[in-house]
Amino acid sequence: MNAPFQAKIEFEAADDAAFLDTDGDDEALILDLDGYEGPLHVLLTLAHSQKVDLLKLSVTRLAEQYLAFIREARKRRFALAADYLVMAAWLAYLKSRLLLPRIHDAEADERPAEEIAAQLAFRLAKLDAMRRSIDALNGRPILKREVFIRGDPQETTVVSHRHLEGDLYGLMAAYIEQRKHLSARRYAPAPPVSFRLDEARDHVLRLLASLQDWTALRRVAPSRQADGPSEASYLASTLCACLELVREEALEARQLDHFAEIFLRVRKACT
Amino acid sequence: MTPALATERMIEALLFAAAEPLSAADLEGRLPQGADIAGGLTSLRAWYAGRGVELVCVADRWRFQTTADLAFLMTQERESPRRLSRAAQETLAIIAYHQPVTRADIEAIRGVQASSGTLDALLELGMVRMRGRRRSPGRPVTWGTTDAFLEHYGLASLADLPGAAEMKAAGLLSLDLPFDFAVPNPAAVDEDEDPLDADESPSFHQDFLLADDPPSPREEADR
Amino acid sequence: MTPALATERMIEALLFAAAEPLSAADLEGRLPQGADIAGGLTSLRAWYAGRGVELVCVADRWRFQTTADLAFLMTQERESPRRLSRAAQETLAIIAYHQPVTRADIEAIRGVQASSGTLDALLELGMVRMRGRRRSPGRPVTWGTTDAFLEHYGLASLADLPGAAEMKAAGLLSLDLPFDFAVPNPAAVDEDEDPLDADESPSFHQDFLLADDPPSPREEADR
Repeated sequence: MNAPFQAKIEFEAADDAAFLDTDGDDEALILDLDGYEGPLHVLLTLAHSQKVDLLKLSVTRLAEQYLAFIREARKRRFALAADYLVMAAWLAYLKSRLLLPRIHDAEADERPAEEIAAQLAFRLAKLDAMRRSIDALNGRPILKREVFIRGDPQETTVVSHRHLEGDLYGLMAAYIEQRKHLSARRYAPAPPVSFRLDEARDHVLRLLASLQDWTALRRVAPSRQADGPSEASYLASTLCACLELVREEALEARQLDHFAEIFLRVRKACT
Repeated sequence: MTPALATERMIEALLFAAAEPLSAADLEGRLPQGADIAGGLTSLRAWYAGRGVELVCVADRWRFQTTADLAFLMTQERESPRRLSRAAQETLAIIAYHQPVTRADIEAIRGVQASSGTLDALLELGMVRMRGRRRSPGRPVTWGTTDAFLEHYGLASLADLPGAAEMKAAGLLSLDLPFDFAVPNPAAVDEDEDPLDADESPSFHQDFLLADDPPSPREEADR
Repeated sequence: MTPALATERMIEALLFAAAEPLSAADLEGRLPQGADIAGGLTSLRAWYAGRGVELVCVADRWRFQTTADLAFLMTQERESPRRLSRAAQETLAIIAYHQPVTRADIEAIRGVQASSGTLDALLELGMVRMRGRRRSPGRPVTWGTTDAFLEHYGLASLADLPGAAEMKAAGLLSLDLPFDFAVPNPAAVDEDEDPLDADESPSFHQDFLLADDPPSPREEADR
């Protein structure tokens, strides 16, 4: 059990305890031991019978009450657990110390009996506080005894919230796969399709008769076909063909400014 | 509709629909941003004052419940009471008022060895939990109550335990036996207490209790 | 309290706590004799008008339910896994191993133009972030992974990304790789990189990617 009680026990006293006489036979409680957890609980019940504040308890009287209880129990041949007898012995000892005049110089290492008695009273007050708190708690409105929550809580609609799936292995595999591709990769660009220069020249020659007035290069170049060369290629090849024809004095070209539109027309017969 | 009423209605609907109490944070997560949750709860509580259903705060969460004075009507809803033994109730009270508290503390207050069956029963009911270990020799496990305990007794927090303030003032909640006691406050964890290790889940309590405290024949009988 | 209010409160509590809707007859059976059930239901319905909860009668049975306009509150989010597209996973892997890496770097390794959609998806998932700008012509933005990336893959730091040895152990490295194949270590990078300017927040990434790289038909095919 616990230290303060046991430390002070003198075992010879235990034998005497049961035979210690007390007055107050009228206070010997008829006790049903089943109702008690241990000696402290018995003491608490006895203490309540004194009808005083537990901290102002007469420990001498309490000791007498307890010893009477033990005597009664023995008389009824209750099988008392050792705890009860140890407590009896300790109380008998404490009572004797409380009643004897104090000897100051003897046993200087022992605390005064009054202090120990006060400590016992305090322990009882503490246990009593807990017992009262049980009653206080049980007196509250308790869930499903006095108070009830919603009997039919509503269902909530579950909306899924997405989070990412994937593990480290997947990440490593994805990485390696690409590195493999990278090392295996070859540079093989598709050759660009272009508007051939001889085709461009034929094209311009076919248009020559219609180029009486200044016509923009853009209009001269053929418009882009679905699968054919790019528009830039048409323009570039047409320009080259035109410049060649200019050199051959079949066409005239002019440009008003850098990067401005280039205009072309048939060179008039020599004037 | 004023924004305040709109918030109040939303809180009302959420708490009404919920299967269990919701915290202010839960509500905040569901309501549009910037809603005045605290204000809404206050006015909602006032709105339901005197009705057959009331808004209460348990374990820092909010729930609607029927008022206690109408308990007589609730014959069909009432569960058959699961009575705790006197020993279990006392142990529960000691854990509630003194937490974090060790098995040895409980034994010291009750003056008898704690039966592991008692703590088992409380654990099984979800009323108590292992909180941590005290930083003292042997690093004993400390016990505390759960939110289910607060919900069962309709307590907003541990500070609302009945009589706690008076007992504390009288020094009755001190774990040190008299004269040089310091007063613990169960709601504030200021004690030298280490959290439990991850593998020390309550499901291992049995081993645990056995390890630091082999059951006595007395204890067996106590079950 | 008037008898009418008393009845109203009792009906309120009963309907609240009941596991299923109750008929007027059910209520009559549970309320004290002589209670005006019909009157109580009418005034209760009026009391709840405009609140977040309403009293409704379905198939002659009464129940409370949250009002229809608050149905949006009654949803609960649940996580469901989302698979990354192949392109996204590959891009993520390159960013992880080669960070800080520019878009051009990614394209060079993957051999295809990076789709802004892919980076967008990774940004949206919080897996990648803009790290800074490389000190090279054009000062291209560099990309790196986030803490969420580490968390998702269970990595304590970038140094824990599996290297060539682990890849070999996992059977991922085959003989057709060049024998000087190495995997960069993103944790040990001393690249010339400038921090992003304050106004270059990732929320502008869309404009950003579109501005320097309009999607080509090629890119579309890549999605």
